[in-house]
Amino acid sequence: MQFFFEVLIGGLLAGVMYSMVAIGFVLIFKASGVFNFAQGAMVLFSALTYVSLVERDLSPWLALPITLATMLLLGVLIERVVLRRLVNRSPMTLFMATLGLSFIIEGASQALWGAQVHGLELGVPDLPIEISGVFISQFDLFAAATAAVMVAALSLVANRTRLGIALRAVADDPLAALSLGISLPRVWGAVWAIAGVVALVAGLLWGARTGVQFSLSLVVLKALPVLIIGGFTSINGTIVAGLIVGASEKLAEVYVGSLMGGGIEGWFPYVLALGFLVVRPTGLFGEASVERV
Amino acid sequence: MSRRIPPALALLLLALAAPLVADDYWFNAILIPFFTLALAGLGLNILTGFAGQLSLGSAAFMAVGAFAAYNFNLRIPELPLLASFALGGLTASLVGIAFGLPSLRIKGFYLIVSTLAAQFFVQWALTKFAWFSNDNPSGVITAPRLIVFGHDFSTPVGRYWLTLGVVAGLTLAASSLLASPTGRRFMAVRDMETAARVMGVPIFRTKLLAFAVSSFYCGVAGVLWAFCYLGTVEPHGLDLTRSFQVLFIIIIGGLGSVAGSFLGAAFIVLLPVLLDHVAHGVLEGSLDAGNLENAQKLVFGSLILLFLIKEPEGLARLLTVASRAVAQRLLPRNFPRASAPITVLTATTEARRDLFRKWRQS
Amino acid sequence: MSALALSGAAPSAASASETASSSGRGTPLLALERISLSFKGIRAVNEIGFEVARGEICALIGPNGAGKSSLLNVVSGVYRPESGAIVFDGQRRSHVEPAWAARQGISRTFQNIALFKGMSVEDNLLTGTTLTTRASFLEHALGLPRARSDERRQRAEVAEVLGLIGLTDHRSAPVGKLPYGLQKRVELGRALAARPRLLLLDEPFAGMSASEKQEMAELVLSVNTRLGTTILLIEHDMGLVMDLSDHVVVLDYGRKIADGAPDVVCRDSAVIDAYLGVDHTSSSGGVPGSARATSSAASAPGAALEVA
Amino acid sequence: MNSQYQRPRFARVWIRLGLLGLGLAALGACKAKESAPSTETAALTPKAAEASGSAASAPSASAPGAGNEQYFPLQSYRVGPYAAGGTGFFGGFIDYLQLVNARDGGVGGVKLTWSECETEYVVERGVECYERLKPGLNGAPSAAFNPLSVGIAYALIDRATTDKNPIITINHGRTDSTDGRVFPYIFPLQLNPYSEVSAITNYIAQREGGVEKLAGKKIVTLYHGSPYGKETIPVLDILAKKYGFEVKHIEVPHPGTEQQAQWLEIRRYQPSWVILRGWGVMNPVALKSAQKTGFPADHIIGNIWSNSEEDVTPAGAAGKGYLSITTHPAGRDFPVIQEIDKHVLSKGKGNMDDPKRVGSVYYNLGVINGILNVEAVATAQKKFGKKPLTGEQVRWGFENLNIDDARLKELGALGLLQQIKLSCADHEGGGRIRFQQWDGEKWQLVSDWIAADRDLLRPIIEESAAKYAKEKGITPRDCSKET
Repeated sequence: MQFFFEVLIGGLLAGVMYSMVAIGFVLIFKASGVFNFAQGAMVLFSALTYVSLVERDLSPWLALPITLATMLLLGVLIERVVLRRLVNRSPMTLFMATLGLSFIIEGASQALWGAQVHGLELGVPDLPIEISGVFISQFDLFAAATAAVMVAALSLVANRTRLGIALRAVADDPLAALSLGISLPRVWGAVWAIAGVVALVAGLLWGARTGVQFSLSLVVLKALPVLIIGGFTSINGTIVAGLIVGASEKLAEVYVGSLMGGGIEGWFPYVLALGFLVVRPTGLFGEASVERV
Repeated sequence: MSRRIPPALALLLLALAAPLVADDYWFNAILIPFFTLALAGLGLNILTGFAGQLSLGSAAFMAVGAFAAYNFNLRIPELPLLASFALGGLTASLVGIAFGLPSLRIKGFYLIVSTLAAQFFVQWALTKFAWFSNDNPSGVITAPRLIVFGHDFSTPVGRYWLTLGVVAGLTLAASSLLASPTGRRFMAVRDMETAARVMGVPIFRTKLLAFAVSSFYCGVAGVLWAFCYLGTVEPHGLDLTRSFQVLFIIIIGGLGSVAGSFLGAAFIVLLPVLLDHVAHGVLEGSLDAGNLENAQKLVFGSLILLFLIKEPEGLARLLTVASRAVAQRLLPRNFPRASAPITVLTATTEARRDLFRKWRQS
Repeated sequence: MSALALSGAAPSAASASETASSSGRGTPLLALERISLSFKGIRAVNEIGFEVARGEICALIGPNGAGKSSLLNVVSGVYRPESGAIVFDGQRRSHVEPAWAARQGISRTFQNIALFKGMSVEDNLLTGTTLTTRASFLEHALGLPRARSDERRQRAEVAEVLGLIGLTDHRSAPVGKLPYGLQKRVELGRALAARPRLLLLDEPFAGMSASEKQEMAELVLSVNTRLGTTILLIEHDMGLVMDLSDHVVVLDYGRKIADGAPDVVCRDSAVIDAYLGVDHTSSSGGVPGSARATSSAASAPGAALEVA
Repeated sequence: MNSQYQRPRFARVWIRLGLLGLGLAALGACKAKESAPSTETAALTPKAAEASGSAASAPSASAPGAGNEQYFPLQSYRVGPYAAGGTGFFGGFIDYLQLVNARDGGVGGVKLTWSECETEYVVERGVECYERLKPGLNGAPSAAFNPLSVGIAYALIDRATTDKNPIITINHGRTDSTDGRVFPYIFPLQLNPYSEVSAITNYIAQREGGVEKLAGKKIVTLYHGSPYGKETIPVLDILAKKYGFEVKHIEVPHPGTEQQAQWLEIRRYQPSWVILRGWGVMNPVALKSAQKTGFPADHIIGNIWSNSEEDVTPAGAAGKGYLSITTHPAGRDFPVIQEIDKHVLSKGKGNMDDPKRVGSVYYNLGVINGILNVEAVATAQKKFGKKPLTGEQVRWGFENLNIDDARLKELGALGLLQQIKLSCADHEGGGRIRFQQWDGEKWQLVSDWIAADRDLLRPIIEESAAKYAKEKGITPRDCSKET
């Protein structure tokens, strides 16, 4: 039983890590309908930039804002240079564009910072704390807390700031928003910038967990099922989905995987997501669209 | 359709001419992978470009095809090679149908979860169960000798002919299928599912058929990949990266265009090699291999963006535009413009007026 | 009532009598029985029932949100009613599947054009004949005889329809690039290519110029008369409705408020109430020539009231 | 698409294709015999050579009119997920070749030359590179290929055997290619996966205080969910039966960024040792997760692909005490590395972007790989004369390679490289490993050479090789006839 809880809690915490990446997707998709596959590359880029700066003996307190600025810049740049030229294209085209983007970002970040593997210490010990025989990773708790703060901040932005309101308007009905004199490009630029920041947070936490290296961009694969179960457009949905995926995949790996020879974590979340979709074709929190003909 | 044939012929002529100039390097490193990937691209194009179902699982179906063909060939020794090719493809299409089932309910981006599930599950299964690779300790399969009708095709040139033959045949079949009522059903589902449904197009069967045919093509491409190109394949060699590569092929080449699959494949196969040679030649090594490669990534990504921005319909479209331009100069009549005056209309209106008069008198 | 009026009313009168006799001969082609349907709790259609006789043009009118399109969707199987029944050619169904409807020869056009944008005009029409395909996909892939004969037959049928809708010259144009009016016509053609027994037209004249409306109206008439196709159409333009239809059903807020011959219906007080204050001269202004006088006379509430 | 014109066209195309097919078949039949000399490649590779030559700043490579050169085609990878390994290995390799040129003026007067082709560890890129590089360089014949990638090596087996080019898969590759009778051109030098686990078991026995102490012990192998990872499962089972210990195989799906579940399972199972068969990011994550779940790092033994600095440093503190095997200790104190420093690095010709990585695990692997290649060429020269040699001749050199301690001393590689003696039947040779421990900064050697029970493994290998031979219709060489 104690073991079960260990797995469960570990899974939930891992799930939060997934959500963190997925949120980046949601923001952009909600605002501009772009399925931004480059999010993973952005995660890699942010972490790599930060680490490399620190390794060039820059104090973290200097490196962090610089990286932050870089990500903001990157976000705006992407909107300016790429998406603005792709307005009114099919979602598919936009998706492709982000695939191209991820190539560019990956290439650029390695050209810039080289291909070495880096360690990343955030000064948070990764020693387990034991609660009635159940080991819980301090770091993962810290990560979860960070995620919570981030989500809170995001909802604050969404509800309290003019940008947030504009953002919501655009998400609801771009045309109406346009008629209200909201500049779509500006909102999109802002969203991409925010997504960049989210990528930074995810990048730092994942980087500290796995080390900063090329395969950091692969965390996308963990985020996708979360994104899909969450329904693409809801941050809360993403969090919930993350918890579901994390917990179920770990439990499945331990209890089901052992029957199938293990290693099922790779595909289980996708099959799970598939199951969800068959029941709810637009995910847990996605809006179902009524057919108007 | 008419715009698909000339490129096809041009390609065939090129293919015919190839052996006169090409050497082992070209066969082994350029031509064979080109045709193989083109076939895979065609497969995905049938599903995504024509039937409008986005898929990120092409490599999985390639893997299924390769491993299935390998096992058929291994376990039924008297089976002719081409038969095992076909069986490989059929197995792939069965798997394709299985993972296509959710398309009944799931639409758009949500559907990629199904094909991604295929991607990861297939890879896992092929690595996990040693039987698939005949208990090879490293889970890698190796191609048998390529003997068709008693002729040994194991040499580079031989493998080239074999690939070319298979690809050419399947391409023709595909073009005629896509021009047929079946092909129109695919596109109807892609363009306006509801309208297609009320016209009696069996949506689900059509989608499944698209999955089946597409996976068949990918499967056979996988067999060629394993047997004719690499002579070996491990599940990891056909992973998500490959699926994306195939996706790029049809994006760059042109969604919903048979010729596009080939153009895209040519682009994907040649570009890295070309960039590599150019960089070596021009930069005279002022760039070390690492940065060179990064540069390639940058160029590649930028080119993809460029295409999406400038020519969303891909190379195929560019080609058509070019040929149209030429053709229009030569024979302007053959190309009715959308802005053509509607003379006929008034005429028919007159005809109808008479009709009414007759009818009223009666 | 002038000769003008007669010339306008005559056809409807004539075909009405014809309908009477035909419905005497047999059951109506389509009968809706107490159909109800709601979206997210809101009743869009409330126990509506009416009949469409063989060979007639039946118009479904009413203000926006009256549930007209919903009814059409019920008939073509896009929506599934909560209660009630659809009887087509004597076959009773609690709901219809689109495939079944198509096989029965029910085909339709859509309020907002729903063409296959990526395909040429001809291919759109060919898709209309999809049910007549005999050969399997394998035969198609290999270009076997049966596939070829399919192809030949379907192209022949489509060529005919192309002639009827006057788009032979545009057959290979990508449909997305055609002007709106022509797209509407292509959609009608696609529906016709299926050789329908019942043709459902959802606002076939919406957003058309006067001349386009006239052409479309004549097209619809000729389909009804020449091919003998029964037509159920939705239209806001009273004038056109009066001219075209043998039989009008008026809906309001999901209820049926009137059902009968045009001239009867347009004098119905309930209908007038429903339309009071709704200005139709603008839309009927689109109706060409003779039609206008009658229609405005017939449909303008004022006029109707005087008569009453 | 306006399809009504295309029926007739199709008919025509069908006919054209039919004729074409016949023509092709005929052409193919005669073309199949001949193999034209490369025009494109010949045209391109010199440039390529100059390029990477000057990049590697190898005087010999850019020297024109090379009539007396031995060429090393390098299918390197310096970007992508595994770049860290590639840059180190090929850096060390190139630096050693530079040393031989700078210090001894080549091998027996024959200058060494090389050029690089980026594979990014992707199989088909590797194949493309092989095809591009195999014709040699300005007439300098290629000695041997060293792709340092299992996948690429596999794809090259058939091609290399037909082209008579040796493929060196040092410390990795296909275990049964140890049987040189079936795989005449494949060389899993020093250590194949089977020997690896066998030697690890012997080390554990030593730590536990004798083989008999193994009985009843619990051992977990945490393996990468790939063919490479699974390869040793059968052998470990055999060893477990032999010594009476319990072994549990736990898979980590690629890429291995998530291992919570696996390590919780390990903790529940309470093994005394964990053998880590990791790959790339999986290694640091394993160490991190071990720490999370409170498993001691000094009872985790990393295998040959989990033993580099790059595998540990990202884990930070969690890596302290972690054990791993090595066939080539890290460090710069070995005379040969000093020589490289003296003749190459100090002259600013070093190949490494990051000089700090000289003496790292991957760098030293590159160096010993260089030594083995060069020694093979030298050995072959004894038989075929001091001139550029063909791949086939170099193959002979490898098969008759015999490096004893005396020779190791001369090479300045005593303790860095193990004694190694290859033969026609045995393409592995060594089968010995040393153990190192991570002190948080660098690796510390904690054991001398420990050998695998190669006699125990040989039958399994031969069986597997025989199966392959049967599958491919190969008749094994009769080694008694080889000279």
